[in-house]
Amino acid sequence: MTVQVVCFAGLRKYFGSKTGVKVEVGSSYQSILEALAKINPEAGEVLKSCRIAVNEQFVAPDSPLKEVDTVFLIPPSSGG
Amino acid sequence: MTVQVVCFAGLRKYFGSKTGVKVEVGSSYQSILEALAKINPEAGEVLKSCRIAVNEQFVAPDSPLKEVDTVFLIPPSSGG
Amino acid sequence: MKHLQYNDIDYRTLFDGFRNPNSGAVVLFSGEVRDNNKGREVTHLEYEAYEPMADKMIAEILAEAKLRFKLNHVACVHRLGKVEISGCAVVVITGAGHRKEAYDANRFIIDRVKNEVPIWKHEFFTDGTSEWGQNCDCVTNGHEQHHEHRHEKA
Amino acid sequence: MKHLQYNDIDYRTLFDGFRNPNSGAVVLFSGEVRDNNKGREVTHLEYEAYEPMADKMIAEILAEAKLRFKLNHVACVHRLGKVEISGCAVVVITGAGHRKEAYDANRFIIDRVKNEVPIWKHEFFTDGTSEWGQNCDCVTNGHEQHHEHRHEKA
Repeated sequence: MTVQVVCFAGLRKYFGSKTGVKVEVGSSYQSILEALAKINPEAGEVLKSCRIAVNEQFVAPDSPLKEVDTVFLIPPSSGG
Repeated sequence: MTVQVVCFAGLRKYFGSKTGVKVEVGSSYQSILEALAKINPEAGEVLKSCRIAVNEQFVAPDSPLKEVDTVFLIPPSSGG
Repeated sequence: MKHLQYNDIDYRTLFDGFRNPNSGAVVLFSGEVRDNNKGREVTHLEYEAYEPMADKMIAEILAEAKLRFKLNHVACVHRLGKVEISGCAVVVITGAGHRKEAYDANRFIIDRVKNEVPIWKHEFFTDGTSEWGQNCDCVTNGHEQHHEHRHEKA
Repeated sequence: MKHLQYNDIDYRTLFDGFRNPNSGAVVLFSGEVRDNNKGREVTHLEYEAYEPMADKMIAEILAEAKLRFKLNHVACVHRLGKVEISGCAVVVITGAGHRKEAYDANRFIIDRVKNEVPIWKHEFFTDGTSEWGQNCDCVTNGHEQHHEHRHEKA
């Protein structure tokens, strides 16, 4: 299936504001990060420090992917 | 000799704003506190928590009394 | 959005709202934009957020702070968009009966906001370049389920 | 007198004076008058000081804080005379490059001012009585050459 990934801040230079990735049904959220690292290997390092949010909540990377259209890729915070 | 003692805050009810006490030449600042406790035994407890200042500096209670006219009796701080 | 805004933070009005006959101590923290960072001259910053989530997370952090500490009042506002040098990027205000709670809660809140809330700083330098900031120093508790990275002390 | 005044403390103007391109963190503490203390209803306070000595001691505490912590700016003003409920009795402002120094210095200063400086609080209660306050909680270092008393935690 295809999941839309919304990117913020420093991630946009690798993937733009939004990108679609193909992942297998039944896989974990981690597989989205892996798919993105294949699309752009330069982003591999920063992807290791990113979290994924769904419905404004962080999800555990190893939890099984639910039926979602869109996930939000959250790089490390740098507010304040 | 007679030393003038300036009192602040809660001490005024025992001694007024200023009182003269007689102390022996060569004694320590502590002797001023002792003389005051004799003048008004009710102040005995609070006097134990007071410091003495001379020329806007605290003096050690056991240091020898210098030639001063006036000392300032400083009860515990309660600012802020 | 209650905790995020694109216009200047009016900390004066926020602070005046903290007058409370039960509060003996009010602490205000203002995070401001420095003209330098790690040896490089900064011209200004721009803040971006995943807005609905950031707003919700700040509200949750404040609610947790009210539970943990004995606070009468609490507020936190973070700027978005362009912030000039010496401009206020974030304000945290805490009001409590005694000063220990007001200080501790204030610091708890700003540490959590800086480390956890999806807000990002884009730094612009005098040489014309720009960079997305990293400021996680991982000093806060409640830092689990997070990310791996090399720890760089602020 | 720079650090003591009989009129209202204008913390807004003080705070605005802290804008500094080197300061990433400004912390303001405001000590305010509560309408109750140890279970008794308070109508107002009056502060008295041994003025020249208190002013000098606050200046010394600020100078020490600037040395100990990396501060760009520091200020402390204490009210004297009558202060109403919710009125500001004392303000401490600290500006530093990073927040740890600004918080730590701020707390260092207010602890020292409350514990050591010859300023006294006269509390007036709703039942018409009044009492001279005691608020030394002896938590500060540098507390030697002082006084003996029973420690009562604030």
